[in-house]
Amino acid sequence: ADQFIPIPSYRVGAYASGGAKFYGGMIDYLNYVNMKEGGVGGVKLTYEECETEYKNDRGVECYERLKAKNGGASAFNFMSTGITYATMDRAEKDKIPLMTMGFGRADAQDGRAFKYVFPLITSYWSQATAKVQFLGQRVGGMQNLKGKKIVNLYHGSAYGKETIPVLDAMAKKYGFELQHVEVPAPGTEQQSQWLEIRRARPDFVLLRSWGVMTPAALKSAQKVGFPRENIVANWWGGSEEDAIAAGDAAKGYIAGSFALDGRQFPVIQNIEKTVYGAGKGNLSDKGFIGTVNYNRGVVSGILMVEAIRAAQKKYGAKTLNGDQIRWGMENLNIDAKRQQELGVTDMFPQVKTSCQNHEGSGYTRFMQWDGKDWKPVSGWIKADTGVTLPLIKASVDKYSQEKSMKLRDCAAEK
Amino acid sequence: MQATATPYLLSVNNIEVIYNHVILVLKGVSLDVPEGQIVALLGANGAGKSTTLKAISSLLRSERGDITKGTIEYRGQRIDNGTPDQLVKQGVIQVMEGRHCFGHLTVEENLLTGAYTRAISRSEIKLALERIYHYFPRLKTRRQSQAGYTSGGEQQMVAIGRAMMADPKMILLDEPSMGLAPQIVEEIFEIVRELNQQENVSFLLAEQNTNVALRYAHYGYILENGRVVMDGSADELRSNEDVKEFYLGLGGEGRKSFREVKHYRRRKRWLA
Amino acid sequence: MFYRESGQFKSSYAADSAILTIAQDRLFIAALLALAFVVLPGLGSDYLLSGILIPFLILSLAALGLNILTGYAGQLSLGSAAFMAVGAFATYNFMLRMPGMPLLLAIFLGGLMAALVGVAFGLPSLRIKGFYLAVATLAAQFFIEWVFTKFGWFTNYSSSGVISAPPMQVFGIAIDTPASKYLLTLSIVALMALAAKNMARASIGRAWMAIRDMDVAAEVIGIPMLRTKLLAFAISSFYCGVAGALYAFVLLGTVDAQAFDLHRSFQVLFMIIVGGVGSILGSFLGAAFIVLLPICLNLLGQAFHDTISTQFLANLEMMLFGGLIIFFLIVEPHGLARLWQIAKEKLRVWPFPH
Amino acid sequence: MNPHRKIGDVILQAEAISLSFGGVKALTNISLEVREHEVLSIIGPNGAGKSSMLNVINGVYHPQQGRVIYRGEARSKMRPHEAARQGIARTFQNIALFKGMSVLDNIMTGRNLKMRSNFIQQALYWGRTQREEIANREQVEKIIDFLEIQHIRKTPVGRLPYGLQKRVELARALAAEPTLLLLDEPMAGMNVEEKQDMCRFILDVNDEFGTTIVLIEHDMGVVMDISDRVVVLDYGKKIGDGTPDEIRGNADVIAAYLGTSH
Amino acid sequence: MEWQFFLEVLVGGLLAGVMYSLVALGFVLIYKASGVFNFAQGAMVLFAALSFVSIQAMGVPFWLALLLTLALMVLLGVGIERVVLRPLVNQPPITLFMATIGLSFFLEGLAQMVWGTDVHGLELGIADEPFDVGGVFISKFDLFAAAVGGTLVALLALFFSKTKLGRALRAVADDHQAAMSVGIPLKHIWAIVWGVAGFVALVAGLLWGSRLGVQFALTLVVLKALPVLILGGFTSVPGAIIGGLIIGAGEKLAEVYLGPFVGGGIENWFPYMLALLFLLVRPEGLFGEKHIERV
Ligand SMILES: Nc1ncnc2c1ncn2[C@@H]1O[C@H](COP(=O)(O)OP(=O)(O)OP(=O)(O)O)[C@@H](O)[C@H]1O
Ligand SMILES: Nc1ncnc2c1ncn2[C@@H]1O[C@H](COP(=O)(O)OP(=O)(O)OP(=O)(O)O)[C@@H](O)[C@H]1O
Ligand SMILES: [Mg+2]
Ligand SMILES: [Mg+2]
Repeated sequence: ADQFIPIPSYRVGAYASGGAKFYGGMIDYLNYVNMKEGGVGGVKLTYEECETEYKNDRGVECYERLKAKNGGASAFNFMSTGITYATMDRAEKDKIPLMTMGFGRADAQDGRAFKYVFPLITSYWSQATAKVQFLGQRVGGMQNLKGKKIVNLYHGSAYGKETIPVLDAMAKKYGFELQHVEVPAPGTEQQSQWLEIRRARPDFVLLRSWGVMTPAALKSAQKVGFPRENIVANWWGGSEEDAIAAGDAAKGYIAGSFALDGRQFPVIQNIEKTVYGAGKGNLSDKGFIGTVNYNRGVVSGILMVEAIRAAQKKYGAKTLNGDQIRWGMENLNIDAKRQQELGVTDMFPQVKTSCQNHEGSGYTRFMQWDGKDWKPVSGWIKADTGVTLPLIKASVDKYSQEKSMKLRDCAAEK
Repeated sequence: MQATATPYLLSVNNIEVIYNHVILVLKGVSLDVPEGQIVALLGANGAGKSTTLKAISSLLRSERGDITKGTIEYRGQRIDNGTPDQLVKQGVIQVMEGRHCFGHLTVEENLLTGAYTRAISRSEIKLALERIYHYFPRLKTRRQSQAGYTSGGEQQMVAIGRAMMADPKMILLDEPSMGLAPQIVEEIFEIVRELNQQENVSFLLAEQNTNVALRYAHYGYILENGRVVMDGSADELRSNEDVKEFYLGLGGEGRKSFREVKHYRRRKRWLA
Repeated sequence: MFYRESGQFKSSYAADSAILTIAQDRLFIAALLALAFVVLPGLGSDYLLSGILIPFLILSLAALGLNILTGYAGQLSLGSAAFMAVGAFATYNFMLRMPGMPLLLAIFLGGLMAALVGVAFGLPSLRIKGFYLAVATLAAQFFIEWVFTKFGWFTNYSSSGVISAPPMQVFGIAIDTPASKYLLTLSIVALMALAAKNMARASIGRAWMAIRDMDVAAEVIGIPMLRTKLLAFAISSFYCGVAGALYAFVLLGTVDAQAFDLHRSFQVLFMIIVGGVGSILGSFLGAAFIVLLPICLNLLGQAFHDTISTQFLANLEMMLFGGLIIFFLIVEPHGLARLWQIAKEKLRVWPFPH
Repeated sequence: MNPHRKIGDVILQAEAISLSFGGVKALTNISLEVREHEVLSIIGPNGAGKSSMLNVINGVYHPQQGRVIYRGEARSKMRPHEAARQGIARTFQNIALFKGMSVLDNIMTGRNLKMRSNFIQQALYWGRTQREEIANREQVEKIIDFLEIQHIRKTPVGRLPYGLQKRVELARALAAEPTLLLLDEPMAGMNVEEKQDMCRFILDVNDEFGTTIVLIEHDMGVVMDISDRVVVLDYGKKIGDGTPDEIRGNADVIAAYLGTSH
Repeated sequence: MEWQFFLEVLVGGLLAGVMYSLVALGFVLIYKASGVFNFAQGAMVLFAALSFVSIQAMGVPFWLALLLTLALMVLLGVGIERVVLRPLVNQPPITLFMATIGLSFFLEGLAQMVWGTDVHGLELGIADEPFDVGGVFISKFDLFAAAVGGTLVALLALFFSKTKLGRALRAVADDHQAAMSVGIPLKHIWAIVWGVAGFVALVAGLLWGSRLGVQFALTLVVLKALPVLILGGFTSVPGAIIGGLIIGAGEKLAEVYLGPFVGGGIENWFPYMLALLFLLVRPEGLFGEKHIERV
């Protein structure tokens, strides 16, 4: 029997550089599992790619193309907020889970409203709170944030504005002064924004950037002489691509991450040995093994496979349908021990999901670019749920009412 | 047929032209222009005069027309698959129907573009310009105004002058008299004759104004929807009854008033 | 031989100005409609219906709208996506703020809103022409996109700036299966296409084309520039607005303003140019080309995906797509519709060459 | 003779028109009258300002000085489409047909003024619209027969030879059933036979519908034969105004325009 | 302080404007010389920059790499003429426009197929440290860019107005067929123009590339160039630079001083609105050629 995993990749267009590595990593891991254990519980993993070009309508087409193939799709990970929105209703109806690891709707971590959406490890909101806590550590304690001035420089899009309410809440809670500055998408030009920032003289700049906005921001920061080590971005700004593009202007700049880069992790080394050893590697250039995006892809693969394992425990080792995989994702438990077995200790935080909690972690770690490489500069920082949960509740209520739907009763299920 | 044999400057052999792969316009046209002669191409609207000229100057392709049969030779060489600029360099240039001036360029700049293919010094260019202004004094007064804003007739003059700037050996004139005041028409044809006699330039001119055309041409062809239906020396043609009636407007008893022409007159067709 | 109008005489002007004058054409269209309305909903797979046909139809409608403005009235516009956005967000807010409003009515009102905005941004067209106007319509594109991302009201303050479709029904029938969504879209598109065709062959259509071909002459024979142009903007935007509403509600279900960004505008423009400016049929052919071709190429690519690197394939597909656009333009600069027409002319005289 | 032919009183009057473009004086202080039912020709060398004069009359150009009085109503500025509403139609020197449309549609466009149905009715193509379309189509067909262009009804105008295009343009102008018809070199690029036909059409229009005609033409034969009156312009000035015979005799005119060949 | 800040924004805007002009120039060139709105300009910028850095990555020294890329761009120009433009001579502008759209897809695909999709940094060796003029910060890099832009414009402007070739180019733009009829060889003309446009694209690519990194998003800088283009006029080389200055300064000042009232982020649409206002007064842009309409 086979278990089918759709790969809605994007290897052309604006975001190809990231997409190619991410899906490369994911595919490599699936092959690795097949080659090492002959699949999951004897069930071979199969996959098929479909080019989305990071476009909503192409994404929908890919979803429809792959959802029913080879015994039914296990779960989709589009790595695109837009496509995820565009397929949410369909997934709900088709009972196929969507992995939105690190992106997508923050409120989707409430499994009662979003049964089939899984913002695993960390949602945008969790990261936002983590960023502020990281700054707290930098100034020696949250209390010292009081009176500090922080600018939130955000991408002028739905994605960019998403964290404004959370940050406002944090500002209220810790009494720092927060100024929101919008960069019109796509963000190739930021002169005026950075001049304003220079005038405002903030202590830190929280960067909610994306794509070309990141290098442009760093270059402009350099131009107005703003120290890069006081700029903290979320994970979309935290890959090699983002830093390299900015050249030496990126030195010292900090970004969040939910999956560390590097080849030191056993799992990466094994993949390289087994998969690339056998010449089955997906990357055209082995050099990119261990890059941030590649490792994210591997993590995505791991979570996918672990979900399948969990599901097989309940439903038996056979081809499973989307709804059963969903159960698996809802009952993930990757603790220290399991991480040890997988050889991913410290690569990403422990994950334990439930019917109510589709995020399962909420940890973020921060890395600094030293000109060549990302170096961790913090431990795993837990989201400030005191801030996020109320917001999630409010947003979920609005959603369920707009959709005129009633929430799942997790207690009833089991 | 072997190329070298033809004694003519230009000879068109039985060409067929199709537009857009569907519209058949020329159905086997043949004509010859001897060196140093003025040959008139007559015919009603839509007969295919302009098409013939465009076929020769190979401007046809830019209108999605193709020569599907036949050959065109200039000085014994095939030119039916050349490009316009090659032809101009060889001395064949066309003055297109409907003026086609460069609207945004000044009158003078228009004329200058005519000399594009000639590698000559500034002073020579000045002389060439003066020559044109000598032929068309009106252009001199409007030299600095954008051609797009000059009157119809002025534009016609620009177009002809522009072609003359290339100092060609053979000019394909498409309806030179269109929209010109009578005495300018005369002037232009005088210029044609002058160029022909002094500078031995040969002409192939498509003309509706048969009257004038036949007065200046040595030889003439008459085109009827895509076929040559008659040809002969200017005098022969002028004395031919049908030509008299249909192209010169002369009935048996001299010129008819436009007021009196009978409505029901049926047109006689030649069979080709 | 078989495709001839010979022996089919038109006895009245009405018959002569009918949309389909040749019996074979009428037959063909009838068959097509039967296929679309009866066969496909029954037999078509989810993938075919909601992965391919629905997006194809919706974008055709947008193309139709732009074709009215650009193809018929000759006003080049790069703001189509913005007007789609207006349609989508307006429909959403109508349904949200006036509970119980029927879907179709909401969509219609959404279209009207788009029309209003269209007229506003159409005003400059009275002075500005050609590519200048095109780039000027970008102002509409960026401004409207900005408004919808900027002001939370339009998205009912959704935390992630998206609007989500409520459960939909038409005349009591729930619109939730691919088939029902497909039929809804198809009906709307078919009707509006017919309306467009009618306008195109009536006096308003002629007025538009006149302005397109030579506005001075048009004014000299008594066509009022202002009214005619603005009407074109209004109707065109209405079509785009409805398309936008369908795109948001029927196709995606949840969208943010970025779904209607500049690329969408360009996409729609590509459709009409490739398909044929000033041709209803062209709008559909163009949409088919732009929407389906990349998918076909991608499917083709799948065949080789284990022999050649997907990376390489993906880019190759893109090159092929561009190459094919150029190829078809060289074959027929006036778009696929004209190609189709010429093919028919040839067929008519077949087997004789001319 | 046909009752229409007797020339009525002045319907259009240009008073001291002056028009210049930057440096170029196209018209200086021109006054002329057009009488009902007459055929008035404007002649003059190239660039004399003939076309500009027509453009002033139907509001394409607005003169710096002077005014135009049409049917007793004076105006100095007027949009072309208003002129059209009041019954002034025209053809153009450089053909201005709608290249993208068929002959039939081009002529139908000439009747847009006569159509009342709104775009919603048209979208449904029902009732009024359909009636209108057919009624007007009948009118147009009359004109098509009259000008003998039945065979090219459905051809795109772009493909037509020059002469026929001119004819279609005339048809489009006639479709508006004008009281004043302005023709700018309608016979340019035609051979004698076609000119004869064209003259016939013009005269018939003038006879049967009593349409007043202002004609610009360079063929003296035509002008002298068919006009009732001739106005001569030269470099924007009026140098002659009178019956063909008077003009033939006018010394200035001979010097400036006719030359000795006539 | 306040006026200093104002100056800073103004100067920054003006300099940014020149960067836009650089991209706009490419459009002007091709539009002026063939009446084509070249949608592929962005793709050409990407192609040029990507080729350059990739060649450099092979260990080729800077200047040689520059020359090689230049040669490549000229080759590209010739190719485009042969394959795309020649068969489409004398076709309506909208058709040619669409052809260039096809071209842009092709180039984007090609660039990424040949050189890969990876992001490259690009250092021209001009450190972007600001230097201080009485409290007003001015970026060295921007000054450099401005200088380059200025020179390019001056050269091209001369070329078009003074040379025989320039005149021929304008003739072609007016009427393809007539130009052919007087013997202007379209194929050479277009090859040259596209070659030069390729060169301009290269310059723009290098300057922008060293700002944003060489990556696909380079194609987006076009969006900044379009308002410059309409404001200056499609057909005017000086217009490109002046338009750039106006747009640059305008959008920056607007963002800083008007932005706050509407919550900022107006830089995307403001330039277009600004250009629109200018168009309402001058429908062909500040220096564009008037559209001639005679009847
Ligand atoms: N580009 C074109 N596409 C299709 N048909 C064309 C084209 N150009 C000309 N034709 C057709 O070819 C025929 C001949 O046209 P052509 O212009 O050669 O006639 P002509 O003798 O020059 O007439 P005229 O005296 O009016 O100029 C006409 O019937 C016309 O319809
Ligand atoms: N829109 C315009 N802009 C600038 N100059 C113009 C314009 N229209 C006409 N002119 C100039 O005014 C003068 C008269 O032009 P007009 O077209 O009226 O002459 P015409 O008598 O019609 O000549 P033709 O018999 O050659 O058509 C010409 O010198 C022309 O250059
Ligand atoms: Mg001709
Ligand atoms: Mg005139």
